[in-house]
Order: sequence, then structure tokens, then C-alpha cells
Amino acid sequence: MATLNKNAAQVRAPIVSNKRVGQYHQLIINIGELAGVCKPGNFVAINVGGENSRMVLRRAFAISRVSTNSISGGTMELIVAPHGQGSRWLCSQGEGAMLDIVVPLGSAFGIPTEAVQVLLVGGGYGSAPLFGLAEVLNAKGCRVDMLLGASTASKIYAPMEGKRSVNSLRIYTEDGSMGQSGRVTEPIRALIEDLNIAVIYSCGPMAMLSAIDEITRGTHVVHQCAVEESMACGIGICMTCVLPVADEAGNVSMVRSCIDGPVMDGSFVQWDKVGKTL
Amino acid sequence: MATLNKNAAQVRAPIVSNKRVGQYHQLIINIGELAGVCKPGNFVAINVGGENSRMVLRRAFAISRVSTNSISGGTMELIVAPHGQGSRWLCSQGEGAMLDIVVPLGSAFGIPTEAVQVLLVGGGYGSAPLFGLAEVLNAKGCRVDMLLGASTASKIYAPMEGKRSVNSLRIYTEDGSMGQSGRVTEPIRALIEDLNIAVIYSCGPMAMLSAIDEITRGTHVVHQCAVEESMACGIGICMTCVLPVADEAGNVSMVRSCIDGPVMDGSFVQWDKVGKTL
Amino acid sequence: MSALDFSTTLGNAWFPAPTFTASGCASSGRELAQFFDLRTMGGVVTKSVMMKARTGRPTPRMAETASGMLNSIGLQGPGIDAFLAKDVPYLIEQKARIVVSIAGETVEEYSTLARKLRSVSGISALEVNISCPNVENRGLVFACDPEASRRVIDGVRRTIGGELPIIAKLSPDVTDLVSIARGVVEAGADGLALINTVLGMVINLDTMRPHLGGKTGGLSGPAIKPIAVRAVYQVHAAMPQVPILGMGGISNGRDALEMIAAGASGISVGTASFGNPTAIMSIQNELKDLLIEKGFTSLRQAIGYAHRPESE
Amino acid sequence: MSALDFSTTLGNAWFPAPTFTASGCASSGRELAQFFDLRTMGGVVTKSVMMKARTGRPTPRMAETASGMLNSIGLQGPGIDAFLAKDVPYLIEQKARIVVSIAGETVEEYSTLARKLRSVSGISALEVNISCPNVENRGLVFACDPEASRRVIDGVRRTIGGELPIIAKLSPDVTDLVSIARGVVEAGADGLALINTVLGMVINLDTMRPHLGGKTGGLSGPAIKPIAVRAVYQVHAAMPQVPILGMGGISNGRDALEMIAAGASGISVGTASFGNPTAIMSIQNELKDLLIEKGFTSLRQAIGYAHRPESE
Ligand SMILES: Cc1cc2nc3c(=O)[nH]c(=O)nc-3n(C[C@H](O)[C@H](O)[C@H](O)COP(=O)(O)OP(=O)(O)OC[C@H]3O[C@@H](n4cnc5c(N)ncnc54)[C@H](O)[C@@H]3O)c2cc1C
Ligand SMILES: Cc1cc2nc3c(=O)[nH]c(=O)nc-3n(C[C@H](O)[C@H](O)[C@H](O)COP(=O)(O)OP(=O)(O)OC[C@H]3O[C@@H](n4cnc5c(N)ncnc54)[C@H](O)[C@@H]3O)c2cc1C
Ligand SMILES: Cc1cc2nc3c(=O)[nH]c(=O)nc-3n(C[C@H](O)[C@H](O)[C@H](O)COP(=O)(O)O)c2cc1C
Ligand SMILES: Cc1cc2nc3c(=O)[nH]c(=O)nc-3n(C[C@H](O)[C@H](O)[C@H](O)COP(=O)(O)O)c2cc1C
Ligand code: FES
Ligand code: FES
Repeated sequence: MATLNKNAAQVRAPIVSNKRVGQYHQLIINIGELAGVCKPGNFVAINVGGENSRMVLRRAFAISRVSTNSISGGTMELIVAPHGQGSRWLCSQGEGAMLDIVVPLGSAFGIPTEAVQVLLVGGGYGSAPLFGLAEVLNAKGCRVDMLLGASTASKIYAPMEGKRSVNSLRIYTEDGSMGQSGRVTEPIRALIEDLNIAVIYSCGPMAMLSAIDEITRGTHVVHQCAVEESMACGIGICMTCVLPVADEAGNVSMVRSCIDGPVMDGSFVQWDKVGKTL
Repeated sequence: MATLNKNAAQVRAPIVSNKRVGQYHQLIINIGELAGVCKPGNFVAINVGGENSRMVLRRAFAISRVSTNSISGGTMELIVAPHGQGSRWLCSQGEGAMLDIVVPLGSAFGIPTEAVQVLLVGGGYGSAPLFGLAEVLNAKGCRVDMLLGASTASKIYAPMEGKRSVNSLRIYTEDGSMGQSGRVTEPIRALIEDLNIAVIYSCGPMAMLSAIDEITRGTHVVHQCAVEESMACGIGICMTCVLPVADEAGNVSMVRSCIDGPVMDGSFVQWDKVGKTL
Repeated sequence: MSALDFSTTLGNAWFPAPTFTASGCASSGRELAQFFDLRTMGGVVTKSVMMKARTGRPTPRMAETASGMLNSIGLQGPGIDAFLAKDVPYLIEQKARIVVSIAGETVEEYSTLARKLRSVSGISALEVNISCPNVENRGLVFACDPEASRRVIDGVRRTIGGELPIIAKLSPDVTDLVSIARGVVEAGADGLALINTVLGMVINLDTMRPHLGGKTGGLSGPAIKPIAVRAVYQVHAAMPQVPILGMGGISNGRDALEMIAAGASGISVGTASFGNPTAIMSIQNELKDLLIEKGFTSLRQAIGYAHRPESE
Repeated sequence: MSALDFSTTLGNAWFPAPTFTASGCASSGRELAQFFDLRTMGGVVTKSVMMKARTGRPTPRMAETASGMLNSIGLQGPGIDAFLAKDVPYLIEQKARIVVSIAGETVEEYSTLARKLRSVSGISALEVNISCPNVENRGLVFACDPEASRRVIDGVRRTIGGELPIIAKLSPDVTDLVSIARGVVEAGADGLALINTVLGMVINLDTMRPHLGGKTGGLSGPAIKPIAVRAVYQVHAAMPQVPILGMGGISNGRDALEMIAAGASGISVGTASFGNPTAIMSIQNELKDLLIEKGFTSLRQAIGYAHRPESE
């Protein structure tokens, strides 16, 4: 919480393009110079529904990638699943539509100071920020392997360009419609050994993050996960987005995932106490 | 209330065109066969704000004209003043946008059975339904004279084509920016005499209608006015749109202007009691 | 379609569907009959009728608010005699199921209305709107006063006998809704209608005074749905055996299912019909589809489903 | 700009602007300071603080509703000592004007909190949030019980002495708000904060159970604005001399002016800041423009303006 979103700003930003990709929409948004301060793991909060909207809260989306030398100024990419009314509205906005965005928010994935072996695990649209992250890790000299999982093929987001920075990419679907059949967490234990993994970066449903924690618990592997809790404000003022997290001394408190997250050290999160009274 | 909107239907109808005319927007909407059952004086009720709108009530607009032999099927024309959030939303809708409309609603102007001299008086966008009415009256052989008034020139709606069915048209603006300077009600008393007027048809602000009533009271002139009260439902179920109106026996009751109006016999309306407790 | 039993009961009255108009939001049915067949829904709850004809409050009588509206009609109506002469026969002719809503200014007026209705055939139930100012007690709304609420229902119960179910309609503007509900049930109500509108106000910034002719008005529409769901849930938790007619902001099948899961045996649709004359029909169809989709074979199974123990 | 006196007072505390954060909707100010200078608004009302640190309710803690939201935070917070050690010094350093909101589970806890705050300099006023469950009386919310409300305020008043203005924050979920307001003013409150959230519930149709971890939650946002305006109007009509901090759904300058015309001396902004981090700044600017446009030369002239006699 030290930095308190020090680079965050509220901007009106135009949609540069909106393309359907499987069950998702890839939105490219021109955020000008702010693209330069976005880091992998950060998210944005977007106003939805327009002027007369009955939706009073912003919607949070992970920044998938940023590009600072694009022709139209700095841009960022979001991968949006049309889920409820707000995200559906966003997916229906065409090129040129202006969005009211607060960006960049929250914590970022920590980047190792030396070149180590890392594993990136994404579930559903959770893969979105991992490709941007892979580029950064790759540039650091890390060897990057990636696992992506989803219930079905159309929910796997794995763009061609994204694969450049990845040493290997394995896909798992629960219905077997793409890649291997099964859960993305199944091969992790073996991979840690085989590839001598130092850090796992994960983003996806809470159940996946918790399963990875179970695997890494008691090992030397660091688990950096991007959590996803319902957020009313996204900037740390409402206390709705909390998770039970222990501090170094083992004291558990309810920590705001918008400002002390979304990226957290998975070993501190009290996965069994999520959604319970402390 | 006998007919109870017997021709009314709820339809999804596309906007054929949306043009700015002075301070108003002229909207042409394709309502198909329903155009055939619309009469001058009827109004429509339109949903505003789209799917996620915080506006829960329909907005009422007088039908300005209908055309049943247009290339795109039956159409109707509305003249909309961008007033608050709902009408502004409507004015911002482009060609092809689909509207949710209930049409036609309410009472219509009564048409004389014989050819008589009539005067049409419109205030602001109140002129809209008068041009359609003029056509009908003209076809009946009536001599139609028209007075239009507004605070300023850009609030006068008087389309070229509309003038065909009118014997004379005089315009009054309060600031003198178009036509004669003054109020549209000023010349009425003299015109009644000079032209031997049998019926005055009026549409505009309540103050204008009430002023006309004062002029016609005690004379042989019939005053058919289209009133405008805040309406929550437009179909007679909420009782918000009421006006104090006397019946033949002189008993005053609160009458729904959406279903027993908007066109009423001005001499029965208790103008001095509007907005008061009975 | 599948074999969904969509019927419901309120006291001893049976309805083929759980969908009703809300009192005061359908006049006496005629106007909606233009848009759909009144027989296809559960029943028409008529506008609260009083002994005498009433002209109601001055205009403006409404103000739109964020996802809602205020109204201040002041119970304009024809009086019970004209209502029985004109409106009830029309609804019977349409084969609509009829719930008559009554309102009074004194405990006595409610009883007298009940006496007038006792012998009228073709009525399925009585809704007793006690959200009216009590002229005998400083204009304090009956439904805000536990003792006055009881006395009204007690009087109606004694007059009407055991045949016609009595549904007491309560106001949410109270500190302890459950105790008021308990009181009227003890006094003889067979069911409860929850909720009436919430007291509100809009200031008109042009005149810089209250916008409504009556100054304050009743807030309705989606804005109040969470309040209504909470009210139904609380009262159902306290008295699971008492049927509830739930209302407040229901605009689609999902809203209706929320209310039913919270504990309502039937739902009334008010403000949504203003925005959409066929709202009740689409709510009904969506609710049916949702129930089937969720594997319920009868509406009854879903009533109060949100209260089941954690283990299930 | 023109010569508008935008200042206001709450009891003996003076503020250069009538705009405040709403308690619990700005944490303790740090997070919003990223988006604007805290000095530019009237003051920061901090999140209600209790004696001990509290972890609050389980998640989910929020549900969006039509033009509003439900929250069920359960007064998570660091406890008074950590608050005084960390948050107050930060706000003082920022030169923000500070209104500290306190909450307790017993009458005694409120007094003890007041004792802790008595000697702290740099605080402009105390907001006493009495919409908390009273553990000594079956968990009945203090603000729903006239006697308990009085006792809390009386205890705080005695402890704090005459210096620091006390603003009692009331719940709208009561039958007779005016009598509760009167009681706390008699007990020593210098002002009133109206309104806290309205109790509501959302059923999650996937789980078919209450969506919030705490089952019920507090409804806030534009949906409740008409309720809030009514509450402020009623209380101002009854006690025109008592300053009111008005809140509930204020999202723009027009909303703020409605509240002020209804009788508020200042306004708090809660939910609107969630949708828009700079909401308070735009509300403040729009309100200023509106006041000037309407010919007011001071904010004070507009307070309660909607109550002026018909003749004016
Ligand atoms: C840090 C973070 C990053 C995210 N990244 C992405 C992403 O890259 N792509 C993507 O498609 N989605 C992402 N989500 C989820 C996205 O925020 C929700 O799908 C979206 O808010 C749903 O809004 P709605 O109006 O469509 O659904 P509704 O269910 O109508 O929303 C109702 C309310 O619940 C909240 N809500 C509902 N689901 C979620 C959820 N899963 N997480 C948080 N709040 C929720 C909404 O914000 C809203 O306030 C992310 C969420 C968080 C917290
Ligand atoms: C029978 C009838 C015919 C009309 N014909 C026309 C027309 O041809 N052209 C035109 O521009 N306008 C017409 N109006 C007025 C039009 O309905 C209002 O301007 C419009 O409803 C304002 O909505 P808003 O959302 O822009 O304003 P807001 O002020 O935001 O509306 C708030 C609420 O008040 C109601 N309301 C506000 N002003 C009026 C009003 N003057 N009359 C009725 N309800 C109002 C709205 O319906 C809405 O429910 C007519 C009104 C009636 C009743
Ligand atoms: C215009 C209007 C008139 C109403 N009149 C009555 C009435 O006469 N009797 C009554 O019991 N409730 C009356 N109500 C309350 C409704 O029956 C219902 O309880 C409330 O509006 C909440 O439901 P909704 O949100 O679906 O409208 C009225 C509501 C409105 C909006
Ligand atoms: C997330 C959240 C937390 C709140 N916490 C508190 C609190 O700690 N103390 C308090 O007095 N009010 C609290 N409130 C109520 C607000 O201060 C305010 O009274 C209410 O939300 C209405 O204003 P609004 O509609 O502008 O949000 C909280 C409201 C919200 C939405
Ligand atoms: S979302 Fe508001 S504190 Fe995190
Ligand atoms: S607008 Fe509802 S009755 Fe006329």
C-alpha cells in the first residue's frame, strides 16, 4: 500500500478496436502516456452503461498488454468476457467510443532480479496479463513456460504474438476441446521439479489460485497470484474487496485486494478462510 | 374513455431519419401499418435510455404527421425538444436505432362534420400535430388559418410542406426574432370575428391554452385543446396525469389527460384549479 | 413446455399463476386489457377504494427518480358503490381473478368497506391497504402504528367472516416490520402484501420547492427492490407459514424469482407496467422459464428457497 | 468567479466548503488524496472507528443494485489507537479538516471513544454513528431505539465537554425519524447526519441464497436520494435551527443543491466516489455554479430554501 496508486489517473479514452476472440472481446484503448506507467498485474476500472446508466460502480479488468509506440499513442489491451450487464455493455462499444477509465491501479507482478525459471499459469481470461508479463520476464532472461486452462476451447485466450516470449505453452480444457483434457493445475507439481521452477505467476479463478497454493506450500517456489474479488471502488476506499491475508508475524487481517493486490504472495493468503468470518 | 386506446400496440420501430430543425429534432420513425390508425392529436410513449437505463418511465410525444405510402412502410414524424435527459437521449439516436414505442395513444382532435372556418394555434413544438390536423381539415373543405408562437425564432416549428394546407399562417415571437413581436394569443379575439371562426384547435403550453379558453369562454367558438401534463404511464393506469374537468352536469373531477385526453374540450377544463386541491 | 405447476395460493384462494398487478398500478384492469388477456395472469389487484369518491392530491403527482419514481395520487377513486357497480362486473365478465384493495381513514371505514364486499361474489381475496393516514390519530399512518394496524385487521376480519382471505398490505417505513406483521396476522390476516412505497421527496430546482403537489410521495420501482426483498425475507423468516404477496421494483423474471426465493408466494407488478404495458406477461414467462431451468417442478418449491439450511 | 460565500458551519465548526466525504466511503483520506487535494473540500469524515481492531463481515461484501449498491462491511477497522497514531496525523499533515466518526457496541464504548478523542487537536467535529447493533439490547440498532440513541449522545456529550461539535448520524429505518432526531438533540447533539444506508438484501440466483456474506446490507447511492431528501426536509422542518449534514445518493451539483434546499448545511458524498474518484470535486464545482446561477450570494441563503412560505 506504500505507493497508493501513485500513477493512477482518471481519463477519457477512445476505443481503438474491439474484436471478438473466442468467447472474449479484445479491446484496444488509447490511454496515451499512461501506457508508459502500466505494469503487468495492474488493472483498470471502467465506467459502464453511459450517461443514464443504472450501474453506479466501475468494472475492473486486468491490463493484458500495453504498447507505447503504437501509431495512435500509447494503447492498452483488455480481454473482456461478456459476463453480466456491465461487461456486455463494454463488449458492445464500437471503435471510437469514449470510455471513462481509471488507470493503472493496484499492485504489479514482482519481477525477479536474476534470470530464473518461471512458470505462468492462467485460467480463462486470466491468461490476459500473463503474455505482457512473459515479455518482461523474457527480457530479464528468465525461461518462461506457460500453462493455460479453461472449461472449453473458446475460453482459452492465447494469441499468436503472445507466444513469442514463451518457451513452452501447454493448454488444458476440461472438456478436451483443445489441448489436453483436464485441469491446468494437474501437471504443475511435476513441472516444478522438471524445470526447476523458482516462481509461479498465476491469474485465474480463486479455486485455481488456491489449488496452486496447495502445491507450492512448503516448497521453495514463490507463488505470485493475481486475485479477483468483487470490487466496488477499485481504489481502496470501500473495503468490499478484502481477503484474509497473514503478515510476516502470522497475524491475519482483511486486506484490500484492490490496493494491496490484485497481485499477492499466495503463501500469505488464507485460502481456507476466504468468504468466512475471521 | 370509451375506446380505451383500442388501436394501441407496443412495437419496436426503427428511426428512419433524425434531423435538427431549429431547437428541435425531427424524427421519422417506421411504425408500419400502425401509421394507418394514428389520428391528429394522438401521442406516442417511448422508452428512453436503452437497456441499462435508470429512467423507468416512457416519454410522451405528440404525433406530428403520419405517412402511409412512404417507401419504408408507414412512418410517423415527431418533433422533439431536447428538454431533460430522456428527450436528449432520444434526440441523440441515429438512423436505424430501434425504439420501443406504444402507439397510438389518447384522444384525437374532433373533425367537424361540415366545412367550417377553423383557427389552429400552436405554441413551441405544439405546432407539430397541427400540420397533420390541417391536412385533414383541409380535405374536409374547412378554411384553415394558423397562428404559431414561441419565445424565439428557433423555437418556431413551421415546415414548408406543412403550409400547403393552411390558408394563412402568422408567426409571433416574444423577442421579435421572427414574424410579429408578441404573444400568439393577442390577435385571436379579432380573428374570431374577422374570420367567423367556429373551432379553435390549440396545442402548446398550459398557459397558452388557458389564455385561449378565456377568450372563447361565453362565445360560440368551440375550443379543442391538446393538454400536456406529466405522465408516468400514458395508458391510464397510474392517475398521475389528471386535470380538473367538469362534466355536462357541472361536476368537477380529476380526469386522466392520457386517456380522456390529451385532446379535450377547453371549456370543460377548470383552468383555475389546475395544480390545486379540489 | 414442461410440467411446471405454476399455481399458488394466498390463504384459501387459489391462483393459476403467482403474478398480480399492484394496487394503484392497473386502475381496475380495463386499461391493461387492451394489451393482454387479464385471465392469463394470477389476478388483478384493484386500486385501493374508499367509501366515498375522492379527487386525490394536486398535480404534479409524479417525479421520476434514479431507477424509480415518486407518486402522490392521494387515493383518487370513485368510491366503493361506483366501484362495485362498474369495475367488479367488468372484471368478472373478463373472467379475471379479482383481489379488491380497500383503504380507509378510520378503523370503522375499513369495516364498513368489508361489509360492502362480504356478499359480492367473484372476488378472490381482499387486500387491506393500511398505509393510509389515520384521521383519528393525528394522521399517523395505520401501518406505522402496531395497535392501529391490528384494530383495522381485526375489524375487517370480524366483518368479513372466514371465507374471503384478507391480505394486509404493510409499509416498509417502520422500525420493526416483523412485529407489525405479527400483530396483523394475530388479528386475523391470512396473508401479507409487502411492500408499499417508501416515503420520499424530490426538490424541483426551478421552483426550489418540493416538486410534488403533495410535497412527499411514495418511492417505487427498481430502486426499492433490495428493500422489498429484505422485508419479505425478514417476515418470511419470522412467520414461514404466512403467505406473502411480494412487490417493489419487480421488472423481470429474475426480480420475481428473487422475491419468491425470499419468501413470497406471489408477486405484484406496479411501476414496471408504466414503463411497459406488457411487463406482467414477460415477467410471468421469464419466471416460468427460470424455474424450469433451475429444476423446480412447482412454484411452491421455490417459495422461501433462500432460507433453506446451509447444508442443503 | 463571483463573490459566493461557500462556507458553512456545523455547530461551532467552520468549513470553507459544505462538501464532505461520507463515513466509510473514503477510508481515512489517503486513497483519495491521490486524485485531489484534500484541503479543497469541506472536510474528511473518516470511517467509523471502534475501540478495538475489527475484521468485519465475510465476503461478498457488496452487490450492485439498480442505481445503487448494498454493502456489508461490518465496521472493519484498525481500532481507535492505531487510528489516532496513523490516520489523524496523516490528515493533519495534509491540512485536511477532520470529522472523526465513532461507533460502538455499548453506550460505554462510545463514551470511551469520546474520551480518547477529547484531547486530540486538529479535529473539527465528531460524527457519532449510532447505526450499530447494541450488544446490550438484543443487537437492536441504537439509532432505531430512541432511548438508546439518547443515552449514547448523552454519554458522548458529557465526556467530550463543550468544545467539539457532536453530529449524531441517524438511520432512516425508523417509524418516526423526527422524534429520534429530537431526542439526540435534547441529549446534546449539535448537529445531525442524515441518512445512513437503508437495510436491503439481494438474492443471488446462482446460489439461491442471500448474496452478501452478512445476508442483509446497507443500500446507498442515487436509488435512496429521494428518501434522504425527505428525511432532511422532515427534520429541518421540525428543528430548523439544527445543522444537518445531508447524504444519500448525491452524485452531482443538482443533487447537492436539492439536499441543501431541503435543509442540509453540508453534504457528504459516499457511493458516488466509488464510481468516480473525483466526484466530490465536480459536485463542489457544480454546486458553486448552480448557486451563483440562481442568484445566491452565500451557501447559507440556500439552506432550507425549499421551506420558505408559499408567498415568497
Ligand atoms: C482485479 C480484477 C481483474 C479482472 N480482470 C478481468 C479481465 O481481464 N477480463 C474479464 O473479463 N474480467 C475481469 N475481471 C472480472 C470483471 O471485473 C467482472 O467480470 C465484471 O466486473 C462483471 O461485471 P458485469 O456488470 O458484467 O457483471 P455483474 O454480475 O452484473 O456485476 C455486478 C457487480 O458485481 C461485480 N462483479 C461481478 N463479477 C465480478 C468479478 N468476477 N470480479 C469482480 N467484480 C465482479 C461487478 O463489478 C459489479 O459491481 C476482473 C476483476 C478484478 C477484480
Ligand atoms: C401528450 C403529450 C405530448 C407531448 N408532445 C411533445 C412533443 O411533441 N414534443 C416534445 O418535445 N415534447 C412533447 N411532450 C413533452 C415531453 O413528454 C417531455 O418534454 C418529456 O417527457 C421530457 O422528458 P425528459 O426526460 O427529457 O425530461 P425530464 O424533466 O428529465 O423528465 C422527468 C420526468 O418528467 C416527465 N416530464 C417532464 N416534462 C414533461 C412534460 N412537459 N410533459 C409531460 N411529462 C413531462 C417525463 O416524462 C419524465 O417522466 C409531450 C407531453 C405530453 C404529455
Ligand atoms: C402510481 C401509484 C399508485 C399506487 N396506488 C396504490 C394504492 O392505491 N394502494 C396500494 O395499496 N398501493 C398503491 N401503490 C403501491 C404499489 O401497489 C406497490 O406497493 C409499490 O408501487 C411497489 O411496487 P412497484 O415498485 O412494483 O411499483 C401505488 C403505487 C404507484 C406507483
Ligand atoms: C461501503 C460503505 C461503507 C460505509 N461505512 C460507514 C461507516 O463506517 N460509518 C457510517 O456512519 N456510515 C457508513 N456508510 C454510510 C455512508 O456514510 C452514507 O451514509 C450512505 O452510504 C449514504 O450516502 P451515499 O448514497 O452517498 O453513499 C457506508 C456506506 C458504504 C457504501
Ligand atoms: S474495491 Fe474498494 S477497497 Fe477495494
Ligand atoms: S399517465 Fe398514467 S393515467 Fe395518465
